Amino acid sequence: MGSSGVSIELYVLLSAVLFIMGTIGVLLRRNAILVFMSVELMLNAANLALVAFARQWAGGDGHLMVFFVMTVAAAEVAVGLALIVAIFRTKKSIDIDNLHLFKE
Amino acid sequence: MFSVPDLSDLNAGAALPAIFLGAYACLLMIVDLFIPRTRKQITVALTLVGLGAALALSLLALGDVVEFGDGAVAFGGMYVADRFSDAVNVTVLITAILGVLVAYNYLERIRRQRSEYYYLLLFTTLGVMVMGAAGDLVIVFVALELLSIPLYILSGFRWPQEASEESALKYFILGAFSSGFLVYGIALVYGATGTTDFRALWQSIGQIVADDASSKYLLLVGTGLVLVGLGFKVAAVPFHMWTPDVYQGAPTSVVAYMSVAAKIGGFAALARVLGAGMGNLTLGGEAAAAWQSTVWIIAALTMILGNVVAIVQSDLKRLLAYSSIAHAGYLLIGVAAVGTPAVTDEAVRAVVMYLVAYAFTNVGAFAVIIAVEKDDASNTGLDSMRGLAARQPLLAASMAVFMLSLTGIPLTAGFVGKWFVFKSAVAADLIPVAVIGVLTSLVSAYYYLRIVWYMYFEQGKGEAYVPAPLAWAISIATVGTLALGIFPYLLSDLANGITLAFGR
Amino acid sequence: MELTLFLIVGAIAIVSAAMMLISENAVYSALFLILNFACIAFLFLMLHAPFLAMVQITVYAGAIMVLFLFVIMLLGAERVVPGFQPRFRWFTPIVVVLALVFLVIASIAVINGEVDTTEPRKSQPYVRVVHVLDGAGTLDFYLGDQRVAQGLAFGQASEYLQWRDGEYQLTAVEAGQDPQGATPLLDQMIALEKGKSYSLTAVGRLGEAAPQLVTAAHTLDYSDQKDGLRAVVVNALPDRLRVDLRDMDTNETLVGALRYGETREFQLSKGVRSLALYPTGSQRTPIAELPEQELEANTLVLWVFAEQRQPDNSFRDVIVNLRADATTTFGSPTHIGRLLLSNYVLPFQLVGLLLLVAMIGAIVLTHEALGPRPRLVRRLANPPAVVSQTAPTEPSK
Amino acid sequence: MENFFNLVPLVVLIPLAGMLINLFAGKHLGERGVGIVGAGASALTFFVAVLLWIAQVNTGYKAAVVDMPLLADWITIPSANVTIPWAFRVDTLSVTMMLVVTGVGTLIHIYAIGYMHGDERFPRFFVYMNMFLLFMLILVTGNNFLMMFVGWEGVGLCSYLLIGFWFDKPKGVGWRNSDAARKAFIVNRVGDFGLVLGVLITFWTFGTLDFYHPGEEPIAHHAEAAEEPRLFVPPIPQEEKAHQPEGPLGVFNQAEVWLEEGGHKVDFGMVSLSFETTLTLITLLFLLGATGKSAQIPLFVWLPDAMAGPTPVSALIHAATMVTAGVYMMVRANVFYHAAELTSFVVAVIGATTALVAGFIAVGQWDIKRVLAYSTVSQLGFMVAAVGVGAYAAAMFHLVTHACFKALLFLGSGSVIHGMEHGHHHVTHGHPSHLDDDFDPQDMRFMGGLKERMPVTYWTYLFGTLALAGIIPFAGFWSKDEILLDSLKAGVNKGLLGGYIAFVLLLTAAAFTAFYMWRQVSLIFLGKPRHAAAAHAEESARVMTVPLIILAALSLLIGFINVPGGFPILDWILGKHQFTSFLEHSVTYAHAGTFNFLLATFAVLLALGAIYLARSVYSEPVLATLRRDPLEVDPRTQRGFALANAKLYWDEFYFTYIVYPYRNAAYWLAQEVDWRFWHDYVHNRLIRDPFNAATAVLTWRVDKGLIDRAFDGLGWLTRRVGQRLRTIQTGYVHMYALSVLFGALLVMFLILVPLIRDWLGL
Repeated sequence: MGSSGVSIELYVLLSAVLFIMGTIGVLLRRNAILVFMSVELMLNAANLALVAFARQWAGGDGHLMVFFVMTVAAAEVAVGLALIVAIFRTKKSIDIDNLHLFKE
Repeated sequence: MFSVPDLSDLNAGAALPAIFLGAYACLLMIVDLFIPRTRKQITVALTLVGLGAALALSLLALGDVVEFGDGAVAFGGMYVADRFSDAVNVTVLITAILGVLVAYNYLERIRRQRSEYYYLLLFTTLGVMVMGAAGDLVIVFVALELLSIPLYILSGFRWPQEASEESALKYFILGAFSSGFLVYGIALVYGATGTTDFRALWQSIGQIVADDASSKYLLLVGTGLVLVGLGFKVAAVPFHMWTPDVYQGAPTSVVAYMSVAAKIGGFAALARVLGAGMGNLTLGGEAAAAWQSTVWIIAALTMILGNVVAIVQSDLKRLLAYSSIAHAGYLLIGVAAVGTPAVTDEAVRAVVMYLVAYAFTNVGAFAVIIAVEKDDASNTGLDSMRGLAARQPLLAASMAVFMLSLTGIPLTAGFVGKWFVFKSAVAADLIPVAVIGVLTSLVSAYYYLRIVWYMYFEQGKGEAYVPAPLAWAISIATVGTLALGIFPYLLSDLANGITLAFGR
Repeated sequence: MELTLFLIVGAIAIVSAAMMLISENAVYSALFLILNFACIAFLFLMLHAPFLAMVQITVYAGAIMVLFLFVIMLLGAERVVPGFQPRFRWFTPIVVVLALVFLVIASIAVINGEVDTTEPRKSQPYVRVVHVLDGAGTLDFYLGDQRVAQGLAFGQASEYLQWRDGEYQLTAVEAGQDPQGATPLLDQMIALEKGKSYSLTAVGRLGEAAPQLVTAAHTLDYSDQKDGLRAVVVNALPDRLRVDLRDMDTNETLVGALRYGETREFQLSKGVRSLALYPTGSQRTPIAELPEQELEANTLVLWVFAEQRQPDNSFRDVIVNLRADATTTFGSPTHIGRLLLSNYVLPFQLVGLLLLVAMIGAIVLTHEALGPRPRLVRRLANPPAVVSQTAPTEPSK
Repeated sequence: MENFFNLVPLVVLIPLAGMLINLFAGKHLGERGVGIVGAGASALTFFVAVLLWIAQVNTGYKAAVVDMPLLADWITIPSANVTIPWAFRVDTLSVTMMLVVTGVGTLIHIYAIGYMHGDERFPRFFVYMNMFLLFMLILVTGNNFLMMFVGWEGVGLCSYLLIGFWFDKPKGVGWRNSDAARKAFIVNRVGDFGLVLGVLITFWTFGTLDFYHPGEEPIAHHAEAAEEPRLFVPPIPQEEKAHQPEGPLGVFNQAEVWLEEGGHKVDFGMVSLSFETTLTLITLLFLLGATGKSAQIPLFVWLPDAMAGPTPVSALIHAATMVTAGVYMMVRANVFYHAAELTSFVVAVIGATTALVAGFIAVGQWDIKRVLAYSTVSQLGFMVAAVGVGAYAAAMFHLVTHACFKALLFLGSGSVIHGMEHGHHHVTHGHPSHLDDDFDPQDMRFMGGLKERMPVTYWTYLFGTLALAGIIPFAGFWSKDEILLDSLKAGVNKGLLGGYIAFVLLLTAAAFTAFYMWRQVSLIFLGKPRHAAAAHAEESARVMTVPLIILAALSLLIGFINVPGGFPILDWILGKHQFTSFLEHSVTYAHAGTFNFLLATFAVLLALGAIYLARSVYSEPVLATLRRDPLEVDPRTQRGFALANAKLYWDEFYFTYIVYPYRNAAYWLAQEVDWRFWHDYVHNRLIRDPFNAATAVLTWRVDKGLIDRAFDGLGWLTRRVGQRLRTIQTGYVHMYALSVLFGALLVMFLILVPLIRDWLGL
């Protein structure tokens, strides 16, 4: 357990930057696949923060949380991509701005 | 802590109803392979048997007849089998039974009679049950996903119908987006406290509060983001926008179940996280928790927006979507009251009672919509209610009961729920928000009673098809709504035992 | 050096994320995202999380992203959607502004979050109490005014409990008695420090040798040696001034001249051993023996030499043998594996179910044969409305 | 005798049983069966009420609290130490109300058998009527505010259902009925809101909602209570007064104790109010509830429209019972009102003003039932004003007498309408070409001369009219006189401004009452028939006329239960203030008035004068050719009549200033706030426009082609805005995601507010 030489704070700040970039991706990209990828980026940023905090607290709980986030992400991706495939068949488009059947 | 515990040390018995349901669902998947396509009613019957058995187990636990396991804590603190979780189990299992009953003929009619529907429903029910027993933020997250992902799939169950697909994709994208916030919030809370376990969290927060340590910033921002994730699930304003679109597009039988189950899960998690994990997060020497004001402001916004916008809706499903947003607001009042330590118990009970009342009423209302809906998903407008009383007097009477209950008229379950929630809010010094609650529920009378009006006092075709399972579901819901309204002590007696095992 | 490395990797991560966001071609985006994940995996390594780094590469960058690429290619979707043109021109600036506000708030929280360290925070001390107080029945132990052990019998130890550091009064009373009211059998101040573990052993004999507390501070950290283990011995024999502990097979003296009330920590190599206790200087008859037993690597053993009162009021000297596992190095596969199979077994099962659900979902949503199927011979209840309903009188918008 | 008290659950259970029987078996019972069940349930309940009354008398007027079987722990939360049982209170006040509700109710049920004969939904009508009895009895027998509220809401619901009972009548009529029902419901919700808030605050203040706990006797601590000695029961001895019951007190006794102690504060979290202020707040909120249910200014507008319902409904619900619920509630809470002087003043003014305004409007109405409706509003105003001046017993007395004669008048009007319809049917029978679309059986312009055709109706109606006008010795004289005297006394003896105001307004209103009632009698019964239908009208069936006769007798006699002390001879024969002393056992501040010969004479002369005036205006020759009202023609009274006929433009006022703005606000909130605000305002105005403005300025400055570019830019901008406004209201996922992000920021901001405050040093 040598000294890492880098403050935990920097890791967490980096994670915040990545998280925000993921958020921006979700909000701005119109391609549904890209939107999912941005969500993955957000989850990864959260993972980075968790690992950094786990380092700080020298505890295993953070690592386990990361493990579960990864697994859940895998499950989400499977369902999400299936949905995209389904909607592509119907609409021949995966532009999420084309999803506006409901108006009020 | 330093040795790998034997599985029997985990006190897994305490989680028996949930474990049973999970195992049963897996088994059912295998058994279903051997059931021919044309005889899927067997699968439905088996699903109902499983849910009924789990309900029986939960009732035994709730009534203290049998004690499964040893004490409340199971799985090393991950699962908390206290009265609260028992009550959540019972509520969601009743909802699931009603959900299966309303789905069977509906799926038949829309030609989607697939047994996957029923397993997915079992899994999402399991998600809610675990959520209600969460003792750790990890469980909150995992159970939330186990609750949500099947619902995303079910929303899209009617593909290639565009509306269904679209609602599923919207729900999914926004759900994944908001669970990103949830995870980041959990990360920040973990960073501030070094733990995700509610008991340790409580201690750790106590220390931060006592020292007035500056890590409270991290903690508060983390708490806020966790609220975002859970607020999305319960459709609180301003995270509500998905609700009308999803409710309108998804198959109605899914919406009937989802509108209640997701709320039960979300509010159970809110009560757990805020009540048992962060109830002592008090700053500046105040008695109430720091998140209380946030929650009640959100509650006020939710009630006002939900009720006001519902007034101008012309589609029943959309109207009930806004109505469910409004009810999330009333429930959030109860959650806000949890933040005052002296009324935590009372508020948690109020939330549970409201959920029970809401479960019967709302599933019932959607069941009526299923009855009038055409096979091509049309005829869900308000017009479909015109003159229903003439053709279908019993159906119309049930719908009238549900509408009165949603309005909160005395002698219906909805009144009892509202009464307790408002009372807890008054006890927690949240008088303004109680006043807003009373005012907005007066406003809500307008659009609920308009439906009653259409049914009874206007001419129209008012067609409906009520096959036996649907009729059963509607009858159960009606009887439940009325029984709870007329004999509220049935509910309040049970509720009196409800406590959160941790959190004081 | 490390800082430089961090800055370089972090910069690559940010740039690759940005490139992912602005690439018109979805395939490029996916590739940039893989690069980003690789950077994060590298950062995981720097944060002493080797296992997660490995999972990140194999599962995320490997499996999940391949799935993404596969679907992009399958749909031919790499260019079908306008990449970065939101429908409203004002939308982009708003998003950027809100995102920046979010970032500022999060940064303020982090900077105030007391995480500006490079070292892991020392954990709060772990404490356990051991009862070898001769002549006493079962005991309750209190640290400060909180109970640490209840109804502890002779020769037993409590669980390790995590405690806040500081000075505490440790009192022992007979089981079930009120610590305020009763005269404590033992009453001693102790100081607990962060990052250490304590075995607090109550020794002595009622009535004769004053009961006292032997505080053995040791560490529970994983040993650097693969086959080594830690041993802590405590002499709790009031009548024996000095004792030696020897390995009976090799006749090696492991501990020499241990006084009453003293404690000592030493390293041992793993293996099968049988031990015996002799008065210092004498080699003939052991006072007490510990039968042959296997000592495992990376455990902590506590041997307390104590006298046990027999039913006829005579004494017999015994070696109380207590063992505990060392904490494993954090972040290692072993560590995570152990946690997964102990405390985290419930979420582990749940995500298993979740993957199952995802599988069902993927099938249900895409399998052609599961789409709408021919109508069975059933009564069609509500035929589709042919004529559209009359216009609602309520204004719908 | 005390065992009789245990019968009280029956007053709820019998109507419930009647309702259920008719609900499930109504179709098979036939009209006769349904009528017997419905009216029988009501009669049985009356019988129970009589038994309870006897028990009251024989036990020395002891109040009893009886739990409903099965519902004793109606709402119980042990942890919070809250118990709200479903408990009935039998005391003199609730017994009075029970007798009125069931007694008048029974007669009206019987009458309805005849009146509703042939209606296709005959059973449903009796289901609703019994349901109404059920809720009304819950309202008056409950021992806590929550039960009262349950009944309150329940009668509102029944009223709504019954007003809209004929929603399916052809053309405009059905719509009018349903609109009236909705109007009643909505207006009442406004009042209910006040009541709910009042109950919540009461609960907050006292920690209970029970009026009195079992075994607790009302205590009166105020000095005034001692000043005005009770009439027949010796006041509670001094030493007993000091004795306070053990354990927690019901709200009223608790209020007395706190008032006696003085200086009690009520903590509302953010603010802490003195107990007296709290009481004022509670009573004002209750008053809001009462203005809704008892149709007072400003919420009276629903009652005249409610006459769209069948006439028995008007008689039972909208004249005799339900509308008096507000008065009952205030009398029940007399301890509160007695202590809250400000509220009492407001109550007196509102009541008296309502009495006058409604009396004035009644003069200008043509519809026979509308006149009676405004008359009801006016008489309710008398009762409310009585509460305001502290004459609680007088208010209750007037409630009882009014129930009798107003039910009589309504039933009489129903009989007239019936007769007119019969006549009209007779006239048009076999003459389908006989076009007579203008004909309205309720319009008094088509009547006239019915005295000969319908003698029983005429004579009973005359009794009712004289009672309402306050002519001695009819019932109205006694009760109205007591209210007038009490308000004058409140002004003179206690120096209350409200008393003077009430006295003047009420006296004027009394004159109007006599005038419009005689106008009505003249138009309906006197002169010659002005329409063929009136000429062929026929007397109603026995089942309808017998209740009329009974009620007419009651209108004459019921006033004698409370002959004031000092009235010559009669007070010696009948006893003084019987009714008041009966009430005194449960209404702490009930006090008897005295008799003032001068005032009584003046009031009677005033009424007679008004009748004389009416007689001269609506003389025989005028009546013979009546097309327009003489008052309408006469230039002196023209404008006044127009105002009265247009109901003082009260509805228009509401529509212009409340209903439309409210509806617009709802739409505004829905469209503007939810869509425009999120999507347009926040995004466009707050963020996009400044952004665009900023960029525009930049281009301006930076770019060389200054003005051209600017105009081009503006044109482009307007086009874009137009496009956006059109496309914006769609379900874009991005919008929703943005809303989530915005929400995240909002939540973060809200949760950090305390820390931000610390930072800024606030």
